[in-house]
Amino acid sequence: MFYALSVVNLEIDEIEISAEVKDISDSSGLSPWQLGMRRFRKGRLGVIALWVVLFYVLVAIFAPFIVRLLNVDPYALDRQAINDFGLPKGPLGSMSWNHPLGVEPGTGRDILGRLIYGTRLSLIIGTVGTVLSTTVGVCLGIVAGLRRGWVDSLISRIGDVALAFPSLLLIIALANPMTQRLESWGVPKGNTAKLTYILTILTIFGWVYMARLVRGQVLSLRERDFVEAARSFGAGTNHLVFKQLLPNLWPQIIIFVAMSLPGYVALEATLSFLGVGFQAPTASWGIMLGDSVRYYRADTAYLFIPGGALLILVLGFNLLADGLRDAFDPRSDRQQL
Amino acid sequence: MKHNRIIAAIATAGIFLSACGGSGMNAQSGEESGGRSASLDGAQDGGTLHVLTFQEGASTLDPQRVYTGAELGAWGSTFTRTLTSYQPVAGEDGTNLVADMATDLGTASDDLKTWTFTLRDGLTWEDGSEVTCADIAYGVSRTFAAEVTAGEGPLYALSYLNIPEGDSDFGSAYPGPWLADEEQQALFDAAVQCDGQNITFNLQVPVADFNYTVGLLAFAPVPKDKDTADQYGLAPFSNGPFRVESYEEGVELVLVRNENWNADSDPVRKPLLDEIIWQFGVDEAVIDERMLADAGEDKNTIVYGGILPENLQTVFGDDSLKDRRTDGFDGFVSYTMFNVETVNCLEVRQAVWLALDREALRTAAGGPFTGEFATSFVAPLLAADYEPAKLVDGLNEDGTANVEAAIAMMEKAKEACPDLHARTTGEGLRFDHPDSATWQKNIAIWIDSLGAAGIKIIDNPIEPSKYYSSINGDRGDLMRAGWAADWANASTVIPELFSKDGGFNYHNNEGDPAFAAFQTKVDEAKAETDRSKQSKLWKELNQYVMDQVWSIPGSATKSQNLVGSNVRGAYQWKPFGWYNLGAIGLAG
Amino acid sequence: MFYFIARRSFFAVILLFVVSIFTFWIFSALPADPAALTCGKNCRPEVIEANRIRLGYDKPFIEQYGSYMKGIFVGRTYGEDESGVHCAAPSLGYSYDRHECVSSLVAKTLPVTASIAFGAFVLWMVFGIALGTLAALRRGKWPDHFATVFSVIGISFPSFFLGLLSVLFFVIWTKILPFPNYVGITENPFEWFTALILPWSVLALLSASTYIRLTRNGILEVMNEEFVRLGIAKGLPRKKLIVKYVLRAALTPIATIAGIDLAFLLGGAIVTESVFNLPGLGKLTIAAVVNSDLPILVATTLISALFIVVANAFVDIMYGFLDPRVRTK
Amino acid sequence: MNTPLLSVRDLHVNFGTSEGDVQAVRGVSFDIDRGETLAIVGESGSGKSVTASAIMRLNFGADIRVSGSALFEGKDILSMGEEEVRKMRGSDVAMIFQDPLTALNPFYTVGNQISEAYTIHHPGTSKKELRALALDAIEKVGIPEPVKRIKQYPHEFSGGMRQRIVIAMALINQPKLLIADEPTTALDVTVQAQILELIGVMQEENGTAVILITHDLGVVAEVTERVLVMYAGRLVEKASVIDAFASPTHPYTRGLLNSVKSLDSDRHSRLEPIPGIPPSLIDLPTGCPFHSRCRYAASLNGRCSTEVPELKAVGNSWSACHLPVDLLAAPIKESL
Repeated sequence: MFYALSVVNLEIDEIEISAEVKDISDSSGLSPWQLGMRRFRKGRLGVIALWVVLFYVLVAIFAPFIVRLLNVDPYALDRQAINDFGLPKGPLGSMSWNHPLGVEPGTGRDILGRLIYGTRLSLIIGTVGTVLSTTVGVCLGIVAGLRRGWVDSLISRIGDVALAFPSLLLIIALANPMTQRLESWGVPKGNTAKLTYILTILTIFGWVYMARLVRGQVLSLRERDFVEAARSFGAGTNHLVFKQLLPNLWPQIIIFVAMSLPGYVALEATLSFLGVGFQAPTASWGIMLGDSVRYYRADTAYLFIPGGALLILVLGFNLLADGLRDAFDPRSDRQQL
Repeated sequence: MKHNRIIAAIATAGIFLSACGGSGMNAQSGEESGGRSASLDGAQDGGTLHVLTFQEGASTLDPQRVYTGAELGAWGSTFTRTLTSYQPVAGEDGTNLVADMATDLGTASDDLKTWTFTLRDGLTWEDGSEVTCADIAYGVSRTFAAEVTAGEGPLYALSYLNIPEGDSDFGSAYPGPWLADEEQQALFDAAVQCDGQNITFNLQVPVADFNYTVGLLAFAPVPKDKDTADQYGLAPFSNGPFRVESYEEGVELVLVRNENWNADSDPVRKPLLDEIIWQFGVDEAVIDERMLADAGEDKNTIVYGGILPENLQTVFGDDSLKDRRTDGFDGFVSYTMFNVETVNCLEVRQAVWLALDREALRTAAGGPFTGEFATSFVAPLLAADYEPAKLVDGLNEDGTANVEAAIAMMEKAKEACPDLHARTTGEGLRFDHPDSATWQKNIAIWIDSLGAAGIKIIDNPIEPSKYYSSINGDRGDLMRAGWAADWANASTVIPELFSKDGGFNYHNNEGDPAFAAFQTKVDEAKAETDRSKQSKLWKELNQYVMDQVWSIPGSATKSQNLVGSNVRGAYQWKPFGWYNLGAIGLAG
Repeated sequence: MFYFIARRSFFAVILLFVVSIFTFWIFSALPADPAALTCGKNCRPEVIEANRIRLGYDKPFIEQYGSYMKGIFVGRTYGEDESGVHCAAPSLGYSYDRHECVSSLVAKTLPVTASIAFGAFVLWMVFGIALGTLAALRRGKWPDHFATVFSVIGISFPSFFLGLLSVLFFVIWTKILPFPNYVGITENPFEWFTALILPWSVLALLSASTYIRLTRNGILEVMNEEFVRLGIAKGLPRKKLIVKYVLRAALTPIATIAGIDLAFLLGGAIVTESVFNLPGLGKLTIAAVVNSDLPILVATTLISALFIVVANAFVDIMYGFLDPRVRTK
Repeated sequence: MNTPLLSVRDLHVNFGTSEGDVQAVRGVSFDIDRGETLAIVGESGSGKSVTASAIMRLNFGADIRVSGSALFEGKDILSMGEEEVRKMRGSDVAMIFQDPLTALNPFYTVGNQISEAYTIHHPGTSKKELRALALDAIEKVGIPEPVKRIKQYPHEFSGGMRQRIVIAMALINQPKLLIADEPTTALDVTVQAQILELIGVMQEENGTAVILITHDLGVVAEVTERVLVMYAGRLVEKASVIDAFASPTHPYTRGLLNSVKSLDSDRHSRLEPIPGIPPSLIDLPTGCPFHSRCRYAASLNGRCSTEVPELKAVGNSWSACHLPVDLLAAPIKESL
């Protein structure tokens, strides 16, 4: 008697414990997305980080409202809060009910108000920068993966070139002249042009990793049965991309976005610190930090407040990214020697 | 850390102040001379002096390019001697002109168009060779070489020497020593003649104080065979008591004693130190911290760049620092220029002035220590030509805004110049300023205080390094600036800032109805040989400018410094607004 | 293998060529007029024009690129009359702002950056790999928790903020360290060391955070590999298993990432050099940005790109030596 | 009667995950004699691989609990010290894994890895001797040109060749027990037979006992003597191969066999997949784990969903089912 291979229920049994667990969970009939979210909710730190980040986002969105509610106008000068030498009168940068986080030396502008408005700039750069570079990366990655051939080569080579540049150096070096160039092209002068510049150059340097990741995924996905099957049914490229490929790429994209965000958020501050950031009267964390350095002996609170706000936000994003990665990339659930 | 915030704003210029103003000092910030550290008591021979600065480097060491007050004094007292220089003493006498390489203060012809100086015997370069008249002539000729000196230094050689106009880059017939053919060189050689130890300057205009002019380093000698053109500033050849051992921007400048300097030929300099080390790019906060701590090497240290506003209270509140600190006018006046062509309405200009909260601006900069509200474009230390002008009616003396007066003035402007009034209250006036941390705050104050009177401001920050080249071309409605006299005559102030040929006139004011009368009077004042009559004219012209509000005066600025406890002879040298570097000694 | 090296090197050269053309093009297309910046306050348009010709900015872009490239190999003289300045090969341009050949500026600043980069590199590799390994081997125990917390905080710290805090704490408040004042290692090794210890630590702490994660995750991943299980099933002693099986496999890819990170740093630790006032390539770059000194910016961009491209090629080739799968394919 | 080589009693393996506690193995007991071949079959997640790992003490992880006993030559592996286990691994008990492609260390030559397997348990062996041993081992498993091949790296070998190398490595210390965890699953069909044959030959040569873990009933039929069938972490049937195939007693075993095509039958028998899916090991159903898929469960008035069935003798086999013995022993063709 000689039996052939099994047909239906018996599949390759994976040794990996986590894989078995995955199989078990798969049996619950949840999509990878739902599964990931379920796992994410179980990671306490990730959830806390999410709330922290959400808090910042809400603060940014409702900045004008919050500022009015708390009566902390970021642009109003308060001569009474500073002494004749321009330094905050009270301790800790003149913290008081009127100015919960103290005032800016020199002008007496409210630090809390400026902090709240500064959240906007940092988050705009962080989110828009990430969304742009991710979108471009995903699109180019899909195109490269689907088209292959010379299109793929071209995109990959352009990526090589982009990665060969020292990005931070170029961002700094081109900041002023490129901003002027944008202004000469009709982009509104000042911070709009600067923002446009920063977002553009972040995209130029930021898309490559995402594109490579997506291209790899697409190449391996297209070998998989369901894509082949869809093809054999005559599915169009659109259907393929939006119904078949993208849903499978979501976890990767989410993780990538979460990991890129913190770096971009901190960038605004770094640029302003190096003197190529935004311009007054915009309230920005970077401007505050750059300014605070001049006062860090007499008004240490002024350095720590925007620095702390920045650190907490970046930390929040990083923990969120960790949480998402652990949730969507179960390989991180591993064994121990 | 600070390099990005340096304001390239204050015009760099040597200053000469004939008298020390004690006027109008307020209680919080009295003039302080530096006490023990200003005298040479206990100073010994030798030692290494350290100079800390947040700046990334010297602006230049090239004598024909340097135009910064402190640097003119520092290089002049150490490695670049000129025909004349200033008496190396504290106080008023520091502004006395003395013969340096020349045997006396020079001889002028009756028409003041020919000046002759005789060189001392025994003048030497750092390699022991003799400093000749030809070296001085060559040095002066370098100013003409636009492709090398690029107009960074003062251009008096161009405007004074009797060389016809021509098609060189500076508009002279003489294009400098490198590009000149024999014919062109002959033009220069005729203007600057050498005869043994005598050097004669032939001028195209009468200049009564040309012997002050030759005290500028632009008239210093350069040995032709050592000239490295554009790179000369990296290693200039010394004829003074110190020589440049090494210079690296962003790192340090090391000056050591020049063994070939002949003390007998130099009646001015009495060097004590062995070595002077400038350390560049040190964080300002760290500098203050080190100076306050006064430990180790920092006892032998002086600072170039002042004290951070946040530390002024500490420094001046502590009596134990009395012997180490100085506080005084630095000779500059800061001001805000109107583009008179676009803001062609006196009422609007006056309204802006009335509405501006100068007190808030000064507080933002650090309060009364940073200066006093200016009442003249001539600094108070230039006592001969200084006289507080009568300012616009209604201006608050404490510097705060007079909003009601400003609003009333705007009402008048509405009738006098409805178009400009509409633009001022609608779109707003464009304000050009260097983009710096200080100005990010200043502009907020401008916007806030003018806004109270209904005047709008369009903020136009410009990269600091490009500020002057930018407003040279495209000018806004308002531009900030600062200026100090080149020597003790308001001829280096009022005409420079407001007249037709003024090298620093950004006002576009030639079309103003009031301009013609002004220019006539300036010409008259320049030609006036009677110094007291001339002073009177300068004072009247200052009042005239104030009345026209072509510019809004800001502050007559002051600077404060703290030196290490071993430092001696570090006095504020009036002509340059900083120490006489070469005269400093160390105790203990 | 030879073919592989040749191919990789050729690719690197092509990449460098493209990068250099692109760099040159973007800087020459900028609205910043390098000639205008050569002029002082008393500037006249004629002076700008003269200097434009002198520095070659009047020529078409391709010609400028050509003379620049030629200058790298044979040197170049700026200006035609006697006041012209000669920069010996490799000439990287002339900084009119600093009155120096860019190559000599680079020669002065590169050793500083190299000191920072290599010191920090050694520190962060040792620290990052040690802590990462410990965390992976003690997974779920306190070393792992410590490493995780440490690395997430480290990654989150903006470098300039950490730099400022370290100066504030070690230099200004506690005065444990003197303010970094760089001197060459040949001049005074001790001062060199004390000047760099803080910047090294700050850079190392930040990068180590990444390497802790890379190492930890790499090791955990390798531990899950079948060949490691087989190693255990063979009865390999733990120590041998970790070194020969786990670390060898986990650290090989990390070594390659490290090579590229080092190259990025060699192009100028911009933020660190600014915070600690170290006269390296990064600070040269920042000063050039402030002064709009384009020749320096072109040169530092090219040098950084060179480091990155060379490091990439080098790392690929090294990978061939380290991993037999690449070598013998 | 001799004591068995390995005697597993009441083995439980639990591991905690973020989803909850996974009960991978629940009370498995079996014996294996010297030289005997035993198969453990079951679907994915049935706990068969976990059982094998537990015998080798290869289960690790943050939160894993193993209980019960596994007496190897009278000594309990599960309570041995680390060093003792290490010495046992590879010398007394060897293991072959499923995927030969990843089982070899890619950074070292196969010669290195084979001789390493020997020298771990025989320290101080000379290099020359090791080389000779490795050559011999490689030759024995049928790899041509051994002199050249031992200097090569794993990626230069095909999957089948690599599995041969793994086998050579496993047998170089002449172990008393070989655990082969799906040794052929990842290989081509033609290679599978060769590898199984090789295991058989080597087993005979060395007198090694083999535990063969597989989901492949074909393999079971070919090489083993006794079969353990696992379902959801439990043993559901213990039988000789002949009994298991000829007269399977447990409904699950019957279902398994029904879902496999018989090659020797002339007619095309209809394939009958078992309806439903295996239960989650985290959220196990009460009673018999198979009851939700069992077509007889309804006939027992809910007993299957409340009471866990114990193994009971059914003829020569043992079966864990609540159905009466006579029904379980009934021939397969009858319409149960």
